[in-house]
Amino acid sequence: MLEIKSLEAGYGRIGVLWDIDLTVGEQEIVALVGSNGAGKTTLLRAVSGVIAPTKGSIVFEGRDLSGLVPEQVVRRGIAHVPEGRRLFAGLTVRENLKLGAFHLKDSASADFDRVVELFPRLGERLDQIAGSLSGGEQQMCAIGRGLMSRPKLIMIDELSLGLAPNLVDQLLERLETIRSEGMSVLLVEQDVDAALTLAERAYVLETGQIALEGSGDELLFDKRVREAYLGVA
Amino acid sequence: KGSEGEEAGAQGSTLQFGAALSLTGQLSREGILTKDGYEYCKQVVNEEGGVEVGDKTYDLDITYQDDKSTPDVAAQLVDQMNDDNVKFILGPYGSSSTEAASAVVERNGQLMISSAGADDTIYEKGYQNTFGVLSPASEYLATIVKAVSDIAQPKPKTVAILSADDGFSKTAAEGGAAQAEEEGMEVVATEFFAEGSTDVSAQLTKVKPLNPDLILGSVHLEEGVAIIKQSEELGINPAGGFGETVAPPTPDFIETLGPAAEYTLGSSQWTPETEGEDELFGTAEDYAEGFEAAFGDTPEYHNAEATAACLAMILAIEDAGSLEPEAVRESLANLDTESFFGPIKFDENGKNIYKPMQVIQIQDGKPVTVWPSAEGELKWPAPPFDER
Amino acid sequence: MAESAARSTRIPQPSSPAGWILVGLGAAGFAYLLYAPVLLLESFLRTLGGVFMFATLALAWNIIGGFAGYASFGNVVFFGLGGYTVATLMAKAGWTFWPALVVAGAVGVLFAVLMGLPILRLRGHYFAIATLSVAEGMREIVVNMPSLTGGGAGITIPAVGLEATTSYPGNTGFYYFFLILLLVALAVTWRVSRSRFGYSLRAIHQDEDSAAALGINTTRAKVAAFALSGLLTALTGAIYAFQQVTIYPNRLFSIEFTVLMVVMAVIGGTGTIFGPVVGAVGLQFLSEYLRQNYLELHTVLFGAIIILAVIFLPNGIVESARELRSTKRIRFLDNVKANRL
Amino acid sequence: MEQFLQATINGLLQGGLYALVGVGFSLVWGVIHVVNIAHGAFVILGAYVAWKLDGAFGIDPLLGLVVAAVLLFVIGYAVQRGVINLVINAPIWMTLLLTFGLELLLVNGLILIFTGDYRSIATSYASGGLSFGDVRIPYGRLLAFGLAVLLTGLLAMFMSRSKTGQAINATGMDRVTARLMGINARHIYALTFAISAALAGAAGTMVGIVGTFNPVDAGVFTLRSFVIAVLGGLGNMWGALAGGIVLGLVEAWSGQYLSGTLIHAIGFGVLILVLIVRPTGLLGRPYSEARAET
Amino acid sequence: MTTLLETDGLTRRFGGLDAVSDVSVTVEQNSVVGFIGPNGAGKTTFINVVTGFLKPSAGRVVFDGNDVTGNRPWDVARAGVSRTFQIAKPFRDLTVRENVALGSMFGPGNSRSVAASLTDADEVLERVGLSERAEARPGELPIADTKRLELAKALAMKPRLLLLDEVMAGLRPAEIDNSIDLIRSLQKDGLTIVVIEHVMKAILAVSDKVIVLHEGKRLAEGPPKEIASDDRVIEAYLGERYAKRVKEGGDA
Ligand SMILES: Nc1ncnc2c1ncn2[C@@H]1O[C@H](COP(=O)(O)OP(=O)(O)OP(=O)(O)O)[C@@H](O)[C@H]1O
Ligand SMILES: Nc1ncnc2c1ncn2[C@@H]1O[C@H](COP(=O)(O)OP(=O)(O)OP(=O)(O)O)[C@@H](O)[C@H]1O
Ligand SMILES: [Mg+2]
Ligand SMILES: [Mg+2]
Repeated sequence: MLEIKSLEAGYGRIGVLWDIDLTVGEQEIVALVGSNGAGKTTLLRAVSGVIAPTKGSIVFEGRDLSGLVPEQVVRRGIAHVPEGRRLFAGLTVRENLKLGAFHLKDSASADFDRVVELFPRLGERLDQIAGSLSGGEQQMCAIGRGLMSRPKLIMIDELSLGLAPNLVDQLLERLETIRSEGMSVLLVEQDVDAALTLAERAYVLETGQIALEGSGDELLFDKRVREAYLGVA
Repeated sequence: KGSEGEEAGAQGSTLQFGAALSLTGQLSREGILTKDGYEYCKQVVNEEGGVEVGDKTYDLDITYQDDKSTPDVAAQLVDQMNDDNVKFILGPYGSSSTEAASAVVERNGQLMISSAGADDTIYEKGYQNTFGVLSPASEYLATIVKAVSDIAQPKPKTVAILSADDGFSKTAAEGGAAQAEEEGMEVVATEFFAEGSTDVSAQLTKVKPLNPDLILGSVHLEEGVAIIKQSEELGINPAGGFGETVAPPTPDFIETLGPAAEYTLGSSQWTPETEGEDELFGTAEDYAEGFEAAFGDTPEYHNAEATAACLAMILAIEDAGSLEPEAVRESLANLDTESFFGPIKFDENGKNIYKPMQVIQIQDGKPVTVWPSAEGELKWPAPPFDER
Repeated sequence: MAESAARSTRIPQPSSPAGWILVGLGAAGFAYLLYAPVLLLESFLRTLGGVFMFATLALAWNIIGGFAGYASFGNVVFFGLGGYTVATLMAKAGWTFWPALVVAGAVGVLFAVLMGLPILRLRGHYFAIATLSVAEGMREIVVNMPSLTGGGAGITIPAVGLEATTSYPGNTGFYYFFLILLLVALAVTWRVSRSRFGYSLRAIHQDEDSAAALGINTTRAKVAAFALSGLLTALTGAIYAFQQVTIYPNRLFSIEFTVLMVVMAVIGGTGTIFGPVVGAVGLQFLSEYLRQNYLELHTVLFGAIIILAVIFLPNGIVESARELRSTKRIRFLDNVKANRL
Repeated sequence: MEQFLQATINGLLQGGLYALVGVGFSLVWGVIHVVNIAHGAFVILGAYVAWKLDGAFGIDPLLGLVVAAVLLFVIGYAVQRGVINLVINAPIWMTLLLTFGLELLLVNGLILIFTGDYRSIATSYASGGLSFGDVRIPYGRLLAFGLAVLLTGLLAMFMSRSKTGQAINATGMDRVTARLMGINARHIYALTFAISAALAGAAGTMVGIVGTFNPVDAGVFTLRSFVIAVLGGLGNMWGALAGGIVLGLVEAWSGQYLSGTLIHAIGFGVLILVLIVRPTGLLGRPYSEARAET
Repeated sequence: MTTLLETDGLTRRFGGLDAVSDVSVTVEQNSVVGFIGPNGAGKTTFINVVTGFLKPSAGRVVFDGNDVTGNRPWDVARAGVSRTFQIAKPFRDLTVRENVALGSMFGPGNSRSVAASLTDADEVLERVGLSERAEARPGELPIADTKRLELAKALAMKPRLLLLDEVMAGLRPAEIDNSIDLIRSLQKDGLTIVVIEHVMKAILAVSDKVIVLHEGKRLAEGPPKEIASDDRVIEAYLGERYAKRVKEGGDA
């Protein structure tokens, strides 16, 4: 579904990603882990068109995404939940969610109900200004907004960041549901344990290059991964 | 003309005047009118063979600089001209710039004839080197009062004065009020508003219940238009009519207000009916014709003021027979002549108090001189707006 | 964007060779400026004095607007107050210039504190407009106090004859006054930029909450910056008033001054030491050149040049000069690419 | 009492005109963070368009108003898309500088084309009015007022109800994320600026109908717009209406009962008081200032 | 042990919502207190009230025996309380080093010169492992480094009480271990620390005492192990998976 080949990208004259090959299949959950500053966020940005790759290709459903700006990418069916939430701080939760469905022609009330069901907390806060939400509530709102665009592929940067443990559990469960409804998920996650457990396949990114890839379970029991990411010898 | 110019050049080049004018910014409209007045003067002088100083004849040239409608730039420019050895300055537009320039002129020993610095205070600073050909600010409104009390029947008993709050307008307002008392009229209100106001409804609303016979405005164009326009809106119809300083004679006033402008009295430094004549420009009417031939527009009084300032400088130089500023200053102080602009003669402060102003009235979309010499008859009293 | 604005706050290290060269050049330039009156035409001195004046105003604005990030749109109020203080004291109370100048400075500081305390609580644009309002309001108040200020007709400082309390310094005199004040403003800016105070202002600029969390008394720092800005601006206004002899409220409180201060600081580079000076010198000479050569078109050209400058040098002149030094060229098109939507 | 009524009506009507002048300014400033110094020049440009149409082709100013608005819409769109968008990621000061340059260009260009003469758009109806005893309501100003309320209301509704309005708000708060939502930020910015310019054009026409104008007045309108926008609360369209009306009333009342030369000082005083009590203006939302950079 | 921070009936309302409601807690000198609770429980609000960024609707805050209720943020800071922001608030246009130096420049009691502060900053950067990025701008930092920077700024103030709002969010497990070590060593240096985290592993590892907030109220308080197995806490916050993991893994 998503196919990235020998991708290179960076900021201005600084290169960050080198020779990245990565794929995400239909209805697949793929985890992307890697240390601090490895370039995970950069990779997602390159896919969604926020930054322009300097080399390589990104193909989605058989069509090349290169040269597309973010607003065109999202129309192709890729949602990007950015790092740091980036809510529209002055708008209400409801308005934020509605904007997630901006490019859809029809009214998105079904999606809306689904998001509220997924995050009941947001349901209670629909008319609160998003900027005044608690950190975790903001995270919910950001993910909910991403889902509103009815994507074929949703890329979530730091899914569990700042969320209460029970909520993370629920959310991971919901990702399963989302997947079974036909979406693919590309997940950047620091809770490596949870991410690898959930994901079919995973990539480990180190200083801008893919260091390892394999099924979730394979990596979960890989010695290097356990040492570097799970903190267990 | 070409050969004459060469002769003059051969005899010792040109005579250089300098002028810092508002060619851009707030006052650019008037600044450009002033420039045209100077240009016309130059053109005529050179056509008539140049300026004779002693046994030499000079071609006249004027350098212009843009003061961006700000007094400090005007002052700076006059200073620059001094460095370029330009000693004879034709005044900038407006009282503020004139006053700023006059301080510099005084220090540098230059000589300036003001064409548009009317505010009396300029001449009360004790400066020796600044002269003004125009009637001073205190005359602007007083003239209308004089005219009305002279020829209006019935003579108004009460007047209300509306004035902008800048120095020039306030001086004019005070002059008008004093004149009104002198003529036995009662000044029932004097209201001020900020310079440049386009909304004077508050002042009009205050004046309305006092029912003055005459409403006088000491104003610039935009405020003058606002008074008439909003009086119409608010249904204010003084028994006599309206009179305003500087606004009514300008074409914009009539064009903007249309029929509402009718009957408004205005004061003007000059009209083609002004009495007097001189060798260079002839009578006021000759001047108007000549100017129109040269520029395509009928002259406004700003043009005439400017030409008159230039004329005074030339007459003084020719009288002095010298290009020494000190000598020219002497002859300026003693100048006493008739001109297309009226008498030019300066009191000890450098003001031309001897020249009467003209009063015009808008009749059938044109300013018609009604006083002191009459082109047409005063139409009095003015009918209410909705009957025009 | 973060990046570009960032570099401009970097402080030149005084110990670096480039720093010494800068100091050397500065000293040479200074020596020349001191000697200049002997070489130059009187009226050019006046023009130069005007350039120095604007440079000082831009530097003063830079302290509150560039360092602290509180864009004052009403700094002209200090200019006007300084000018009117001097004019009133000299014309109405018969003071000489120097003590009047001191009082003018004090008035600037006092007013900055009094007005700063309530309105420095406003953030961003709201602060800008509050200051603008104060300045415009003050202009009308001055117009309405004719007995003290001469009202709309202005007030004249006696500069000739018996009433003159201080002999008029002339173009050369004012040249030196403005030069010295500019040097003072530069020194102050230099000091501030390297001091804890300067750091606290930068911190406030970028995140006021974060600054407060680190123990910075943001209220005090902001008021102090405002007062400093007010002091320099009031002194400038005071000298200007004496130079002009007759001053009017419409000129001394003209919003044009505020706009020019901001424009000069911004085009040179806000938050830097030399940016405002470079901006003032550049713009004044450009506008003077255009004015002399294009009698009626000059303002239109000036506007067009500003637009082009913004598009191709969006980081300010000083920043672009640094770029030129380090990379030997200015990437106009890259600049455009980096900032366009 | 009658005087008070008249003053109130004057203030209200004047306030409506203020609001119309200021609302577009508030929109681009408050929402997309461009301080448009050239706003007043757009107002004047609108006035000239209607004036010229009236003078040269005899087109009724009310129709001229529509043409002026459409023309300015196009100009505004082009200016934002072709020029201001080029520096949109530079510090906010740069856009201010840019529009300052634009204002110089426009104002002085207008002087070169139309001279600095004062103009006014003459209509047969503007000066007439309704009378209630001694109290008069002039038609021209009433029209301007009605139009201001109408346009401001429409704009407010557009901003809060329509999808595009929401997109404008969102883009102003975080351009990059807005694009991730599928919003074409370039177009949205240009559109916002275009709407603002169109409103300025409409306001300019009304200014021309009820009063006089010349290019140099541009600065006055920009200044007014600043005050109105902030008084009401930046980026809040109803706020601009409220701001305009409050300002109009304050000025009318202080002109009536205090001094005519202090009305601006009093207006500014009221503004500062409002800000001290409500630091985000009459109707401003907290957090509306939050803005994320790239 | 003496009490360093004490709140008494602390309450903060937003409109109809009691974000913090009648919270009375004590933080002992030189202890590490963990604060947990569901999203929106009021943890950040609590910190904001304690540090003077929000005025309390009711209640008192006592620091080191002095009533500091409603004091301005900088006064609280200079009294010796430093905090981090959950959503990082770096000075965007300063370098990382300068960011940290500002903490040292204005921190409690230590009005240090610019030069000295920059040296201090280097030390602190070393300690949090950010030395390599000293000349970077905050905007260029990945998320974990941004968190380290928040911590470094707070540390540079040399505070007595450190309030950490989710400084470990976004760190990978190995890095979390480093942070745990850092907190322990800070405690050894004599600091008192309040840690807000959703990363239970860290909370359990460092805390002497854990306080649970729920809907603005204090739900539970006690030693970490007790809290982790408290049914109410599991129900409201931890969820089954975590409870299970904690039981399996035990203390690290
Ligand atoms: N706007 C930027 N300008 C310059 N460099 C940047 C920018 N954003 C990120 N970088 C650099 O790119 C590299 C990769 O950063 P990225 O944010 O992609 O890492 P990451 O894997 O997402 O890390 P984390 O998990 O901590 O978020 C880092 O070295 C970072 O400093
Ligand atoms: N300024 C505000 N206006 C209205 N509600 C607010 C405001 N600030 C916070 N809240 C609400 O108060 C509640 C407590 O928020 P707080 O940030 O303290 O939660 P938290 O415990 O830190 O949560 P998290 O773990 O998600 O960061 C939340 O429901 C939040 O939406
Ligand atoms: Mg990341
Ligand atoms: Mg929180």
